[in-house]
Amino acid sequence: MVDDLAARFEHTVASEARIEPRDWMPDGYRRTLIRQIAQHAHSEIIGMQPEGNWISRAPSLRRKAILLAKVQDEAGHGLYLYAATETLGADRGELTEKLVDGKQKYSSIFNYPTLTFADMGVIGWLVDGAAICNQVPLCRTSYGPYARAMIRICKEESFHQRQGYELLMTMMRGTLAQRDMVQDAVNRWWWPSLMMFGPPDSESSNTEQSMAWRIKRNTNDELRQKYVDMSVPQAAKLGVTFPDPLLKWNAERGHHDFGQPDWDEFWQVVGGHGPCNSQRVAHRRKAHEDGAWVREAAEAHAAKASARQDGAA
Amino acid sequence: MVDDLAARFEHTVASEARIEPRDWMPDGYRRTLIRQIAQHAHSEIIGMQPEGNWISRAPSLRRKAILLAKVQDEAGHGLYLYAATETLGADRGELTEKLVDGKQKYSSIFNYPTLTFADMGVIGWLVDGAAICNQVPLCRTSYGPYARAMIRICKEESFHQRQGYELLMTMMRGTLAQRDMVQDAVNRWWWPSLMMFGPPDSESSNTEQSMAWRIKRNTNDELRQKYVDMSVPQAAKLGVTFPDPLLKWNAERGHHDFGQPDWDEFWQVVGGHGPCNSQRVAHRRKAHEDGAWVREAAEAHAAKASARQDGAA
Amino acid sequence: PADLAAYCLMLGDDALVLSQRLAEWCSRAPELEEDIALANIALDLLGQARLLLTRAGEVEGAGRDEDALAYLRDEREFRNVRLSEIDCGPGPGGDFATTIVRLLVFSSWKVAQFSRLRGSADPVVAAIAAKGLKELAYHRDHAAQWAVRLGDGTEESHRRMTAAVDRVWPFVDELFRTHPVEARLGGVAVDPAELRSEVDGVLDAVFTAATLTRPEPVPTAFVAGQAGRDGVHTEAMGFLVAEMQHLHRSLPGAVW
Amino acid sequence: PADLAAYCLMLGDDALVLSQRLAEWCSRAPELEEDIALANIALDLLGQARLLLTRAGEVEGAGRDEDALAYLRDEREFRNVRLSEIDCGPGPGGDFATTIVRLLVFSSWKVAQFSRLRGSADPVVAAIAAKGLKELAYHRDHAAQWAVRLGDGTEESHRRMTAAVDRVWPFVDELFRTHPVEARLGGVAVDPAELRSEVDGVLDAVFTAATLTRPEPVPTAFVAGQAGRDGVHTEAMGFLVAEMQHLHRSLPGAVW
Repeated sequence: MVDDLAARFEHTVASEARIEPRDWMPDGYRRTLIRQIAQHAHSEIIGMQPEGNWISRAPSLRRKAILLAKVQDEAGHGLYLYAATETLGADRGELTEKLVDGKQKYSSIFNYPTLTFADMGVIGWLVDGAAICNQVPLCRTSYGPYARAMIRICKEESFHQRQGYELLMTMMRGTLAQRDMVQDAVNRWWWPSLMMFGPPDSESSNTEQSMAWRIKRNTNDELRQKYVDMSVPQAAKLGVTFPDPLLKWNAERGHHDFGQPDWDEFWQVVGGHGPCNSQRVAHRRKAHEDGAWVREAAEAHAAKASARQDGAA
Repeated sequence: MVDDLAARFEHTVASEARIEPRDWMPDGYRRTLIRQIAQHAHSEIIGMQPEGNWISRAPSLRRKAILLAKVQDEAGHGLYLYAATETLGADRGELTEKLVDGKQKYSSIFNYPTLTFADMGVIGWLVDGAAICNQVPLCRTSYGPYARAMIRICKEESFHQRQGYELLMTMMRGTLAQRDMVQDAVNRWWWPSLMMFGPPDSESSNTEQSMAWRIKRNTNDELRQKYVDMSVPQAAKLGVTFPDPLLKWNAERGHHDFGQPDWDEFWQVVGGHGPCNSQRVAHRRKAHEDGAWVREAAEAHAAKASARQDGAA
Repeated sequence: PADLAAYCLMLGDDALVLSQRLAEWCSRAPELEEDIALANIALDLLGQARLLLTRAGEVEGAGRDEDALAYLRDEREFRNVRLSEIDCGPGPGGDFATTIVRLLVFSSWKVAQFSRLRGSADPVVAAIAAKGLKELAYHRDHAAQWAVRLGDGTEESHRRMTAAVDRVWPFVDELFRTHPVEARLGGVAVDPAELRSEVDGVLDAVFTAATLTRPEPVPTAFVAGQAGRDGVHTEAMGFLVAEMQHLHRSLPGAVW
Repeated sequence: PADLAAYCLMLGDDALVLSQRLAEWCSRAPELEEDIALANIALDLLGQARLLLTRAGEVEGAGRDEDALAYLRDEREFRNVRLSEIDCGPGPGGDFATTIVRLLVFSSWKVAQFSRLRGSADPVVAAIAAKGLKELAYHRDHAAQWAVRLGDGTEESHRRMTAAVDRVWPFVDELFRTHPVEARLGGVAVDPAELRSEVDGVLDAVFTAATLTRPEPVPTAFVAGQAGRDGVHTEAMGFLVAEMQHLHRSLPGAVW
């Protein structure tokens, strides 16, 4: 019986069809998916902070509106993704507890500080760009609700990426100080954005099973190469350079050669000692704890209201 | 016996000599003094807030240093004055409780907001100026510790007043925007500073006994007139006007005629509904409550340390 | 036209400043759904502010656009009521209850104002009001739902709502004071004194459902007759303006 | 001279930014005596900052005075260590314990630095160091006394001190990292790496008396090798700078 189910599951996955919530699935698949989707959801939620940091100081009302709407979209992405984990039997409250207790991770990129408004553009262009590279393949991932969430998210992310790039274009047409600000932001975010694809394949674990299950579809290095190839012409068009002396076109490979990020810094940040790790988690924990009385009151009121309705009925 | 003591007290006061802490004094004298000095102490402490409001935003480092030192002096004045109440048997902790519970008052002027940096100058010139007018006579008040505290305080207040006036002079020599800022601040603070002398004598109570005890030495209207006469030439020198169409020199009286402040506004503010009353008291209460654990820890540590010393001895 | 420009600034600053305050909740709300809702409300108000400031600049005719008005005026030139600027949280200035009570009062008042402004003799103001009214009615309903949930929720939430009402109420009376500019703009502007009974009615209904007591407004003193509409604000306003404007002012001539 | 100017900015910004933070306590301290003491320390640091920024401007030779340097640089141009800028309270960013732990670490480090700088080849820096050293030693002793009182006070104060150490410690390692400017300025500057054992000794003694455990510094990551000394700050810094500079920037050409 289980063998039948397992065979059907394998077949569905191998034929690039979708697993749906009511279908049988192996426990490992379920657990891996919950962890992966939850981390993605957490990343959206924590990712609100570095950009939220500039809403109150946005330099024009139009940019303020764009930024606020973008951060709001991230909250929305978090919601879809938590909903996807719930189709797998996870509990959003528990996942949130794991986040605020530091027991589940989120994308390390959000442990870097946003220091100027140009960072808003560069996060759109480079960070959202890297996220899209990572996520586009997941639109064809084997788990239906996740794939559908990713389709919607990728669409919105592309929109954000264009907005970020447009901000940078505008700034590059502005004053010298603005152009310097853009280049400075690119210098600070380039390496962390390369780190978003994870460690080199040689040091990455767990990839094989995830590839087989079609919940990961490319290796870290493949995606990183694709991202670099995509970003170089965009940088040229913008008029900025990447802070990598080794970066150059390799006609033979048909790809760009490039240097390696500082993997020590990467592991330091992953290990909880990035520039903003404690701040990000403390911020989320505070919001969660400060809101506890509100959530309790809403529940208490709902219970009262339904008791009154029962009484009236 | 008590008659003897009372007679000696009356004689001391009438001869303009000083009553000292160990001398006999009537209960009413003690109570009135404690209340008056405490209110004065509270005013110094609450008065730190409207000026403290601009320390972080002071427009030059020199002005930042001057302002910080001034607010620090106000804390010092508060300390001397609380110490004077302690010579009368009052407890500083209890007086603080009365302040933060809204049971004792402080000078109503501090319930107005400071809206521009020119307010720092105008508070020095007009508000400290009015305070000095009120306080100079108290340097000869009958209670020794109070009189000595007032001498020291008046000296420092005069220094602050000169600094405030100097800031305004500098600003008046600056840009048009700065001159407008000074005039605007004068417009906002002139009437409240006239209110600092209290309601018109016709509506003021309790004055007679305090005059006899030499803890009040002039009527409200006398001091207000003196203040107006003093301030008019200073305003002319500065190049600003007071927002009072009735203000003009009366050669016959040898004094300036002037209009009346909006006494309804005055009573509204005294009654607790000024622009900043709740804010000021809440600010002080929060500082007091947030500091409770520190004061407790300091006591606990002192007790431990002295126990250790006793054990060692 | 000076009066009309001033009036548009009053309306625009009300929206701009409250939008700035609500956006402070971004990433700090009690739950994700509410983070989204508060951001939505802040966005609506920001949209209204942009239209109104743009209109103020057009009428003024001195070439100031929405950004010049938002970023290059000093605190004393902002014309919003003090209710929109006070710090109602997040942070030590308030909490979610205070934010809800302020939003409830503000949006109930604005609904009454904007529903009349749809008939303004200024066609642009009338159009902005017609569009904004739907948004504001949603804001009011959202705040009312929370007020009921929190007022009639737990003991703690009821206590917090009571404290929130105490915090907000001193700034309510100002909403209904007629400013000389409003008095002179009959047909274009709405006299806020006329809004009182409608707003009281709405608040009474919500407070009853929320098992809360609506206090009578005890007015907070003006300064020689001036308050928010004359640029005489609370001390919180200067910090809000400093944070909002610093970057814009730091890069004169920049293009965004 | 570019290096010397940069070095004076580093030292000056350390003092300026911590002074700004400490002045936030004004009217908010746990008792009046401490309000006065913290204001005093803030004033001392402000005085040091003014001398050092003035020296930086002289050496640079581009006509910038202390105010041009304090008010017209952007966040990315400030050279202070991150320890001086983090929010240690009052307010939700910290509490009195956090303020004391930061002050203890900062002033112990500065005492070690300034005592060596008295022998700097730059006579102005040497003179500023000689004058500042006495002040800093007082700050350190004041912080140490509080650290002992609070560490060895009540259960709550001990708990708060432990949390304060956790909050502050990630920013300690940066204090001892040699910056290229410092490396190039032998004889003029002090190599901060040399200060570590002296500072550790002071902190060990205080922590022991305070019944606290001194953690090993776990460095907070730099950004591609850069941190406070290169203008790569924490996110708190931008808000501090905005508040500090807004008025000055709002009135170009004004005289104060």
